[in-house]
Amino acid sequence: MTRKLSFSGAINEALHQEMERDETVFILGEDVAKMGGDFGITKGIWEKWPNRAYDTALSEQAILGLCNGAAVCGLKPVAELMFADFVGVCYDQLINNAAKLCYMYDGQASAQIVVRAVTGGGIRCAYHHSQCIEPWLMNIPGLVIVAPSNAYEAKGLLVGSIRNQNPVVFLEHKLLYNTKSEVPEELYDIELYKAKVVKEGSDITIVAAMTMMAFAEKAAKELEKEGISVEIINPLTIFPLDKETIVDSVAKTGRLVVVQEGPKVMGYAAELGAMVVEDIFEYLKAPLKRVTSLDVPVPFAPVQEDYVLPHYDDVIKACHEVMAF
Amino acid sequence: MTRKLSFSGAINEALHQEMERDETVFILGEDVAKMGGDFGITKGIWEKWPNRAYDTALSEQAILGLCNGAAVCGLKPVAELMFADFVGVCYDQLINNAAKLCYMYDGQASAQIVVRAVTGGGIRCAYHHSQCIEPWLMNIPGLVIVAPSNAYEAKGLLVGSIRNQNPVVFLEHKLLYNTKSEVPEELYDIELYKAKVVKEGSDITIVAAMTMMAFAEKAAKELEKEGISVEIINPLTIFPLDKETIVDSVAKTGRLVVVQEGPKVMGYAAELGAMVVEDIFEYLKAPLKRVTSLDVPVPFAPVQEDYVLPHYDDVIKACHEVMAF
Amino acid sequence: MALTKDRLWKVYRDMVLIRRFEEEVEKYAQNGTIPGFIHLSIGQEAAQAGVVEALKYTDYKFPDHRGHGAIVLSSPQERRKNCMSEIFAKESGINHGRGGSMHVNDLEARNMGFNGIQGSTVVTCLGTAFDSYYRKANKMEGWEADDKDLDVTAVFMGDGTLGEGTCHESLNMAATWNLPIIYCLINNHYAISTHYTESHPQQQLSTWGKGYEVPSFTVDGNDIEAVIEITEQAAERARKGEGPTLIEFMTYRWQGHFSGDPAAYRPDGELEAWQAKCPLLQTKKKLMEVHGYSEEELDALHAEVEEEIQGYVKFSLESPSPKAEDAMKFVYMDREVEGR
Amino acid sequence: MALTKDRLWKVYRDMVLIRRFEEEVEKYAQNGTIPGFIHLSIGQEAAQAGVVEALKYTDYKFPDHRGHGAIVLSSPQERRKNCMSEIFAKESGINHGRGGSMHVNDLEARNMGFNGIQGSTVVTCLGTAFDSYYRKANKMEGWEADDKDLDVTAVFMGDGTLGEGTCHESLNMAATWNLPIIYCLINNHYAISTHYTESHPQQQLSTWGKGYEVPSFTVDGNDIEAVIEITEQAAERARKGEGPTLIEFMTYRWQGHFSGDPAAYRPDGELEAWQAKCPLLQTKKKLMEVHGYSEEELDALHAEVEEEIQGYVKFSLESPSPKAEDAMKFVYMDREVEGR
Ligand SMILES: Cc1ncc(C[n+]2csc(CCOP(=O)(O)OP(=O)(O)O)c2C)c(N)n1
Ligand SMILES: Cc1ncc(C[n+]2csc(CCOP(=O)(O)OP(=O)(O)O)c2C)c(N)n1
Ligand SMILES: [Mg+2]
Ligand SMILES: [Mg+2]
Repeated sequence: MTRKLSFSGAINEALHQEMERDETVFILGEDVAKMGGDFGITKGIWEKWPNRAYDTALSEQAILGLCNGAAVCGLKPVAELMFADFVGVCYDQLINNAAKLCYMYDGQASAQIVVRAVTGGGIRCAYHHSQCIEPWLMNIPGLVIVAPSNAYEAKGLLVGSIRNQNPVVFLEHKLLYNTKSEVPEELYDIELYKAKVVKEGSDITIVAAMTMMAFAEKAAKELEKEGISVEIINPLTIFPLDKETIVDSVAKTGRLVVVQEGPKVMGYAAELGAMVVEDIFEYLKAPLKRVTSLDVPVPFAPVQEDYVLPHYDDVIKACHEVMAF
Repeated sequence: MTRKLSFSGAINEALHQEMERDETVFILGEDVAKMGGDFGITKGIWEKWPNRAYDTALSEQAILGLCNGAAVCGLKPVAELMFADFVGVCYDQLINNAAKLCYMYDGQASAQIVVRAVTGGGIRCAYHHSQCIEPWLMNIPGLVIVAPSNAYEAKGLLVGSIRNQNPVVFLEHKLLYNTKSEVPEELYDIELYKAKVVKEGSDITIVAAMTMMAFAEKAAKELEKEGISVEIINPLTIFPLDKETIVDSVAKTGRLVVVQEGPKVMGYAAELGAMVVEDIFEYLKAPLKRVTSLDVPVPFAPVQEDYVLPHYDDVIKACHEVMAF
Repeated sequence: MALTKDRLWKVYRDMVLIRRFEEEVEKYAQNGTIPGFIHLSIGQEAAQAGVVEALKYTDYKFPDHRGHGAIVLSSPQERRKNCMSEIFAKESGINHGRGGSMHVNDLEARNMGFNGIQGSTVVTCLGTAFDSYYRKANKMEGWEADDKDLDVTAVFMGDGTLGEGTCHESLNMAATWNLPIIYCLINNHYAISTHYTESHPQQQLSTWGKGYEVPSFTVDGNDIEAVIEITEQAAERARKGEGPTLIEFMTYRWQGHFSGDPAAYRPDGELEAWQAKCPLLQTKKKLMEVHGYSEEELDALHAEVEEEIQGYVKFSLESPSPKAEDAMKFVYMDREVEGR
Repeated sequence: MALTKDRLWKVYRDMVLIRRFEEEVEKYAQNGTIPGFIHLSIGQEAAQAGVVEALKYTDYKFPDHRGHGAIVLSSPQERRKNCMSEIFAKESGINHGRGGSMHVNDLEARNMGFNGIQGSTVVTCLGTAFDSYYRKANKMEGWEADDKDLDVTAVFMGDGTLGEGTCHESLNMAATWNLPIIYCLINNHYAISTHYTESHPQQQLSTWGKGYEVPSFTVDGNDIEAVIEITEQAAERARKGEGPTLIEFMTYRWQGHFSGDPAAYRPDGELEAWQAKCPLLQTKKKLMEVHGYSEEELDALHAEVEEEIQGYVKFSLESPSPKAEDAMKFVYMDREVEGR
């Protein structure tokens, strides 16, 4: 029997175990070493390997630059961005350096780096500490974006990300840190680029990731009672998307509802919608529905943040609408 | 009768005339003053107003930061990014500062700035001087992105952008600089947020912007000969999109082909596709077609760059396919 | 430079106000009334009160994330309670509760607010400094006189924040153009858990400014008289168009990084040593020993501040929350965004 | 420090090679054979040849956008022609023509290439410097010995590029951790049209490095002996773990910013004054006057270089273009991307 472990514990364990196995893996970032991370995710690493955990200055460009250069030499850096929103200040290093290094080096080397980024809203931290950043990066061939929704996935996907030869932005939703699930004690990795069919169904495909998976699962149960059969897909690797799994599912159900935390406009739901209307138009039975945040910065006041973030009821409503179409 | 003017001349004239009219408008950027800009767009301004044209260091964050702060005080900065790709190094100032200032200041002030950015491929300058950046910014409520396709639009839209109260990223495609069209001598502005129906038609809606407009117009003529009636829409303001005009058109034709220079994945064509399958699914007669670049960095070798960028033939092919569906 | 008796009294009151403001904020953050993250400035009152004291109401102030002190002192008396109720996420908040602790701004008072991305305001401040520089150079309305002073911009930035590339771009540009900026580098020794000597090579961070040939100083940030003196000198230079100044204020935050952080990374005794250097305590001593104020007079001051602060708290607690739909306002200045 | 006769002869040949390389590139850029933008380093040969000379083959080199000289000298003899054919966009190019003038890299020779975003390599270089630092600290295979030298990283950056925030973040981190980096600041006086004194506050840009308490020097970048001496000293410190050095090389580019730029922004006579200080001319004079080389010996050297360069050109012209479909390769290391 496997134990239950929290999402944050699972990430911590993945780091410990993979660092034990591979001496080229190291961590760096603001307060990741002596303090063990602002969210406590890197606890115990510096104590075990004082030369493999580096507290840095507030210099995100330097952090990512160092990662890129070190990776080319064969090291495997795992950097932490305390909040994913800070991608803004080191965006160039991600999109014009990490993402293009393999291409620029003509396959002789690549930026095998992991950037762990704490993402999402819900903790009343307003505009600059609450954003979902995946759409900012999804137009950039060469990048990989991974987004676990529970502790089991978090451990396996982080290991898979460290071993992946490309630059991976690993999204950790802050509201998931304390959630628990069964996690094997031994080291394992989950393959990247593969979406997970969380639940099979025949009437509607719901695609959701991270915290939105909870909405999807709850909705599936509720709708099941009404005789609506929902298939749930978790992309896990948000970019590049596992087109085949998603398209096959929608070809089967004919209906697509995407639940996504970030703003609606140009969220990844847009790419999913375009994908199906392009590739399997003839199988579609109903319009796409996107259940998302409203198109505004995330405000501080709890009543306003709650108003802006996606509402569970809207998932149900969207599903009813596509069924009624 | 109006004269013919080049795209670059039209932008230059817009700056001169609007600066004449409004003393709060000024320009800044790398080599924009004494040299008149790397592409010569800001010629003659420093000579006329030496205190209203500023050559800066290579400090894009400082340039945009200064714009944001100055705008709050009531000045109207027009900054130049020599290549739009450099948005990477000042991304944070655009997305987390400019885009959110009005919201953060609760409507008391906003970042009324224009960032002119030289965009697109085709001049054999490889990965970092050839990109289309609009998708990097379209998930950020608060921003405005404007993209003229000819000299007439360039002049009017730049004036409209300077007068617009929000942060505007004004895209200038480098391949358009030498193209000419009729441009009124007097100062005029074109309203933002309004797409232009370039040509009416009934069978297919082609949406295209900037250099891709030429593909659309040529294709429309060619298809007309076969009896296929094409409606062409130029968004002009790429973000926020003029949903109504586009959706109305596709509701009428039932077929959407988007021609977009940047990579396919998460390009703005994705949002257009999602929009129609969400809002007017019942009117769609055929799948979405996206004619775009391939999903790779833009390579240097001419044969490879040409391979990667959108091909005109693919526009025709896409139109035939949606008609045959 | 010693302050006059009255002025020292006034700034002492300012510091007591900050201290009590922060203590109340902490209390309501701890009991869950105030949502979100809170960064407290207890222990750093002198650097905030002193800088604001040295500036004019019309000078631009960019507080940092640990900036409640500078924020509340920048606003006039009648709006200070709204600064607190902003932190409480209330409709009466100075930004209607949409910003909270990290985003309290009062444009009328030229408190330009903070941006949650460290180092961002360090470049935004170039623009406010540029404004009068530009208006004067172009002899715009109200700026025709050759001897008219520029408006000063003061930007607060922590020792950790100095790691950001924006700091370099900003100081480089400000120094090249002689922009009227005071870089107020609050060296409280830590960036979260990281001591400044672990993330910067300099013994004193003011050395950094010298690399730009900018007047750069390190002063005791807990000595309100020293803070005011050096800031006034910097402001004077800035107003006259003589360019920026970098001032490193040595100080210490008593609390952890955020309200609730146990701050286990600090060596034993360090906090106590700094508490002994409390800026309030030092000033109080001077008021009594040098200027002859009595214990009763000080008690009266404390009581007065207490009443004021309790007024803010009551106001904050009693104010209603903002309307949810108001979250849709002002995404754009000139167009609506679709709500629910 | 005067170089030995042989070594000065060798580096003179290196400089002649750069000069002739650049002249040929210019010719084929002007006649349209070479596509894209070309930045030429004519006039700056000493700083490039000298830095490469002072380094080992196994040291990391990050050329800048004006870096053909450092690039071609970094590669071993047999791959130098492939550096040129890369610029010609040919399949035989060292990166199969996908990179061009701005992106010629030879990882085997630890020429790490340029990134078109100015200031980007200035942070990437932290990573190559970190590599041996990390391996040694962790006593990884081959790095067990306490006295083993670190690998040095040299990064070229222009006076204009110093404006980027990355420069600050990089020097700050390198100085804090004592990373083995040499910041080779090529001050050729201009960033496109902007003179360095118009965009930076310092009289000499090396002053900037002093703000980080980093050994910082300004030297005559046209004096190859001075370049080699200072770089060797910096490399020695870096290898021993004593940290980074900043060296400002004063020099001048004879051409405009890019091949074709008329460079109208330069005052009359400035170019001519610098041409009189030509690094090749100076060295040739020394070779003849101090070391007694004859006109004939020098002619022979020039003829030898000429033959070599003509070989590169012929090779470049005759090589076929890459396959169009190869543009799809290596977007990811481990997965294909859909082509046409
Ligand atoms: C770009 C960016 N990086 C990191 C953070 C997270 N962060 C917020 S405050 C802080 C420490 C700041 O330290 P310092 O500047 O010394 O200010 P202090 O907290 O000591 O007042 C960090 C790392 C941030 N908000 N923005
Ligand atoms: C981030 C960024 N900003 C601007 C540019 C455009 N640009 C390329 S080279 C250059 C001037 C560089 O000057 P300097 O560093 O002095 O090098 P030099 O050309 O003199 O060798 C500029 C502005 C760029 N490539 N990247
Ligand atoms: Mg601090
Ligand atoms: Mg230069």
